[in-house]
Formats: sequence, structure tokens, C-alpha cells
Amino acid sequence: MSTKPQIPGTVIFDGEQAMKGYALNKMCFSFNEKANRDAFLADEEGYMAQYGLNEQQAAAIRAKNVLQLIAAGGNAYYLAKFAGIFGLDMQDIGAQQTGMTKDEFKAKLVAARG
Amino acid sequence: MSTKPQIPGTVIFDGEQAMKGYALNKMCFSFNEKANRDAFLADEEGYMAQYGLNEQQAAAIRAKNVLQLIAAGGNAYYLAKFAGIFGLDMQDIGAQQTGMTKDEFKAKLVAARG
Amino acid sequence: MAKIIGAVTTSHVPAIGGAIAKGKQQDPYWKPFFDGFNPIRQWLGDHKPDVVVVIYNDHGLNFFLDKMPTFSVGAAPTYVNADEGWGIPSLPPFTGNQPLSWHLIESLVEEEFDLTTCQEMLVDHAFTLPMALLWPDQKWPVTVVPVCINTVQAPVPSAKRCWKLGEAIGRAVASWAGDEKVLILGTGGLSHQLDGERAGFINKDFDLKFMDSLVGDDPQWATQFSGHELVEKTGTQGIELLMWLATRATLGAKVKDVFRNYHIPISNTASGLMLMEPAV
Amino acid sequence: MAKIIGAVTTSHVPAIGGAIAKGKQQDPYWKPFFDGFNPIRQWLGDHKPDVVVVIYNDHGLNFFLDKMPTFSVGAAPTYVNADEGWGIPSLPPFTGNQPLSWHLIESLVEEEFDLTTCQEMLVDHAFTLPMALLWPDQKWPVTVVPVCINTVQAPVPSAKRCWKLGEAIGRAVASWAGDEKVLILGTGGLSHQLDGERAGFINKDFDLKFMDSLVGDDPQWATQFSGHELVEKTGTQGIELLMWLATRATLGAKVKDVFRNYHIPISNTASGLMLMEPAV
Ligand SMILES: [Fe+3]
Ligand SMILES: [Fe+3]
Repeated sequence: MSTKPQIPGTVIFDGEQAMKGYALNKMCFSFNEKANRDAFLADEEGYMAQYGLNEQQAAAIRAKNVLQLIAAGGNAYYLAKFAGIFGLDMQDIGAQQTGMTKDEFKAKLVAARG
Repeated sequence: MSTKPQIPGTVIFDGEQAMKGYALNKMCFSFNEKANRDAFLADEEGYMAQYGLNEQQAAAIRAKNVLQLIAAGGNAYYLAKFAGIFGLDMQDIGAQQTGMTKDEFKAKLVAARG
Repeated sequence: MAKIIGAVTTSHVPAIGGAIAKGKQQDPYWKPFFDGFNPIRQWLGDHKPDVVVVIYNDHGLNFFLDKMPTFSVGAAPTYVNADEGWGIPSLPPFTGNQPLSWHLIESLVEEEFDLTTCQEMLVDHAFTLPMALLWPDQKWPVTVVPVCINTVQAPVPSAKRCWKLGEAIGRAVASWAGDEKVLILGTGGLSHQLDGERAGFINKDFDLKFMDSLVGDDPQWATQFSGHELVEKTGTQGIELLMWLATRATLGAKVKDVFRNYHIPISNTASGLMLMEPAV
Repeated sequence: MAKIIGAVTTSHVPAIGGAIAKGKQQDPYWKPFFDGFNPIRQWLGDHKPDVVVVIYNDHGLNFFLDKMPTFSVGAAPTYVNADEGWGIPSLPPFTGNQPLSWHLIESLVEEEFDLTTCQEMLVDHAFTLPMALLWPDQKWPVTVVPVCINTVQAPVPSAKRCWKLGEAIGRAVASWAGDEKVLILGTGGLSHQLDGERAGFINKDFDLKFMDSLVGDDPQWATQFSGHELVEKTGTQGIELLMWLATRATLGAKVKDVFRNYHIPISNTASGLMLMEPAV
């Protein structure tokens, strides 16, 4: 599963990641429904316990830290639904992961025009 | 979808049947869970209405008639769960469909030994 | 390297679960069926597989028509069953072999099989009862990898395609770095039809010819038939022989015909049983 | 006989939904993107397709990891979307074309594609927003057939396999007895990466080369790369270019390069747009 060369700054969501992150991703999948998003906001710890998150996953959720969530097995497509709860857009997420300000991150995107 | 030669006494559950029977099969799929079987028994008409069965399907369910259920789009694998509610075994089902007594149907099976 | 040490193909019907629960194995009705498994259990005791890849078809427990996969592969830590609608007793959970599951998935997708991966999966009587026939104490001494083939919704995959799937599973196991001894267990068939005016249809001639073919010079004999032709010859549920083809294909060109049983009927089904080893 | 009259490939991002809801189409940030669709709308008005086969990837709305299909085909009477977790406004329902869905399914399974069939299916922004870009009044003048390709869980299907899927869809449409004019709409890509320290990665050189390749002498150029290589070159979500490959493949060997647009960025994505017609 992990015999391929690493791509810097990139985690491929393969079987290994999937095994690690199942509970976390299942919780995030549930956020497709507003009732579940509200239930999470009403009782974050209880909601995480219900999905059986491990300590690493719960800590990453508490910290709202995307790199930690990925390290805990989170999948970008499901994590996006968690980020949505807090109204974070993709530039917020990008800035957080790259250690830039949001404006710096936006400038980096525009710079890709070359 | 239906260009193949007919096999006598046999309905292939293809797309055409699937389109016809979706609501009926969805209801029967729900019978995997005991709570749903109990809910059906408590209020058969209400349960059928909840799944949106059409009149042909509802009549076949009321009659517990397997050939009618198939004609209404029922799939054997899901219908088996409906039959299970009433403790019907596969020889009951076979007898009903072939117009035999259960003993006659069992004898027919044994006769296949040749 | 992991190695396929043998393959068992058997019929399955929910009624077997009832017979086991009620201890009817030696009743005259059931004895010819259950006794058929004695030589298999003997062989299992001698050969002690570590993992079982179970090739079976779901009967509307895990899959509904909203998401009906042609081929699905389990990649869950554990698999449990359920009463399936008629209250059959449920069996102890099965421990998955996730690393092997993912290796199979990687290999098969690489070979252009368009799998559905199932990281959570209920397994039905077609999976659980054959396992209980192999290990009657239900203390599973093996981990498992479920491979499920659609027979619920036409179009079902062709016999040719199922054969190719089995071949690819064989290659995947052979390329697995572990040193596990792998058993392939294929469940379904043989001829039977539950639904329609033709209910009770059984075709002994075809079944025997099919069993012969699997251990003969032309194991792909049955792949000449379309799905429609197979239903005509073996019944609407007889098409489950696709599991046998995929299972046989995992073993390569030649096999040793270790043991066979054939008995009519269990419930409405012509029951077949085979144990094959890859020829060395 | 049904006929593919053209293919549109476009990027998708959820933010497009927000921009539409807030009427920001002429804001300086969005104008270069939205204006790109004017020539497409003109062409649609002239050519009036009856059916759209939408080749897209689900972003965790309809599919979870418990049942994750490589290729799925919708066969539902209607398709609706949902807020997907961040409350984007939902669009009017889409009317399915069930007979064509089943014809596609029959044809593709016959050609050994191991489909998952979906008789109930939520369609996400990757499906709905491109439709709203093509028909901004959201009064869909077409029926639809969704074809979904997995990009959520590795292993994803290879670029080669997606090309073959597209070719087979082309053959299936050509063999359909109806006289519908069919548009293929492929949505995803181009280069972007949302996750990891490499977030914000964009590869303009590759994107332009890829767009060129689709209308050039070697439209299969990108199929030389493995999934891993495509992620390296285009980002973790750039792999969604698989939809473009499948879409292009429906058109046959040669195409007419009708219109193109390319703009960086919309949200974190390099946005591409192409309209191609089969060469006569
Ligand atoms: Fe069966
Ligand atoms: Fe996307």
C-alpha cells in the first residue's frame, strides 16, 4: 500500500489511511445533514463519543486542525463537511495548512497564473 | 431490455422489473429488521402507504400472492423477507406458485433426483 | 508468499441455519447433506488455512437496489450477520483481514476490475452458513475477506467476467507478501429456482456436467453460456454458480479433485459440494 | 439512433453555488469564469440536446466508505441534491432517463464494466452546478443519466480504465434505439489540491498540455500516467481530470475543438472549460 514514492506535503487516502480514519470520516459524513451538524454543535464531546473517535481524532477535531485531522486518517472530501460547520472556506483551510495568512494564500493561488 | 427469448414460468429481474417494483422491494428490504416487521404487522396499510406502494402492489401484499407480487415488480430475494414474516418456507412458496399442495411440491423436488 | 492451498465450493440455503440451530444434522432429511462435510473438515484439520476468501452473493441484506455493486470486496475489521428477515439465529462475528483485503483491492483495481469497497458490511447466510459447515464449533480459526458478486439485479456479470475475477484473485493472493495459507470458499447454486411458475426447477444433468467440468480439461466450459442461458439451464437462483466459477478460477489451469458430494434436495435446491486443490 | 452531439468538460467547486446564489457572476473575481460559459449556452441553444450523460465524481454526499463504487450509474426517476454539509442552496430536481440508464447499464456490464447501479441517488455540486452553468434559469430542458467515478478512496480507477469506460459509453449511446441528441458533460479538475502542506498546488503547464492533448492527435496522452503520477502532477483533487478523459473518449478518434476557456483561480482550483464535437 505504501510502496510508492512520497509526494511532499501530500497524503494519498489509501487503505492504510482509510483504516485509520473510519470513525472520523463517518462522523464527518454525518454532517451532510443539518440536524447532525446541530447535534454536534450542541454537544461536541458526546457526538464524538457516539462515533467512537480515538483520542488523536478527538484532539484534532477540538483543535480544528486540518493537518492533524489528516494525520488521524481524515479524508479531504469528508473533512470539508466539518470545516463547513464553522463557515471556513477553502482559502481558510489552505492558509491554515500552509502556515500562511489567508491573503498570502490567495496571492499564491493568483501567482499560479504565471 | 426484453429482447431475449422468454423462459417459461420465469421473470428475469431486469431494469424493467426494477423500475416497476422499486417501492415494493424497498418495503421488503426494510423487513430485514424485526422492528420494521413488527411495524408492518401492527398496521399493514399504513406501512405500505409509507413506502408508496401502488394499488397492484398493495393488493398482492394483501393477498400474500407471490406470482402477483412478481408481476408487480417484486424481486425474489426481497420478497423472501416478506414471506418470512408469516413463517412461510420455500416449499410453501413453491407450492403456492405452482398450484400444488406442499407435499406434491416436495415430491416434485425429490423426483429431480431422477 | 501467501498461497492458495485449496478451494471449497458449496450450496447455501437459509434452512441450513434452522437445521443447525435445531440440531437436525443427523435427521434423515439433512444427513446426506451434512455428512458430505466430514471429509472437508478432516482436510481443514490437516491443512489449517489461515485466511478464507469467501466468494458469495448477498441476498438483499447488505445491498439494496439504491447501490447494487457487480463486484464488492469487504475491507472491514469485523463482519457480522443479521436475522435477514426471518429470524434465523445469528452467528459469532468474523474477524476481517484488512491488509489482505486492501492488497486484493489494489491488485484488482489495477487489473481493471471496477470494485465497490466495503469498509462496513453485513454478511448473510451465503457467507455465514458455509463457514459454520466448515467449522461447526463456530470458533473461527481464520480471518476472512468477503468477495460478493451480484445475482439480485440483472444484468449480472457474465460467467466469463467472473472467471477472470477469480483468476485475478489468484494472482493477487500469490503476490501478497504474507505467508498465509489461503482457502477460497465459493458458495451458491447449484440448480434451483424459487420464483415463478417454474419454481422447484432443478437440472441434475447440468449440475453434474458442471461439476465435472471444473476438475476436467475445460474448466471454463460454463463460461460459454450467457447469464440468460444459465438461468434457463439452472434456474433463477442457479445463476449463483457464478461463485463456483470465480472460485475455481483462483486455482489455475489444473486442479486435484479431492472430494465431491451432490444431493437433491435441500429446501428447493440441488446441493453440490467440492473440494479442490491446486495441482502441483 | 441516438447520437452524441457534443461534450462539455468543466471544473466544479462548491463556491460556484454560493456565487450563483448571491448573483456575483459579474464580480471581477467570478466574471472570467462565468463569461466562459456564454459560448456554450449559445451552442446549447442552437443544438438543443435532449439528454445529458453527466460524468462526475461524488464528494461524500451519496457514497460513504461503507459502499464505495469505482463506477456507478444512476437509474432513478429523479435526482435531487442536498446542502452537502455547508448549507449551499439546493437546485430543482433533475428528471432521470431510466430507459437510457438501463441501456447503458446493460451495454457496459456486457462489456465487462463492473458497475454499481443506483436506483436512488443524491447528486452533489459536481453534478448540479455544471448543469446550472449550462442552463442558468435552472429549468432543465433535458433528462439526465449520472455516471460517477470514484476519486475519494484510493485506489481510483486508472486513466486508461476511465478512457475505456468513455469509449464504451460512446458505443452504448450509438446502439440506443431512441433518436435522442445526447450531450456528455464531464466535470472535475483541473489541477488543484485542497489538503496537506501542498494545499494550493496548481500546475498550469500540465493543464494546458492536457487540454491540448484532448483535441490533438493523441487524446489518450494522459492515460500514460498512473493515478499516483496524476496526483503528483495535478494535486490530490486534480485527479478529477479522469472525468475529462472519460468524457473525451465518448467522442471517438477525432473531435472538433469548438471552444475553450482556462482561468486561475476559482476558489483553490484551476478552472478549465472545453466544448468539443465529434468530427464528422
Ligand atoms: Fe442463494
Ligand atoms: Fe471536486
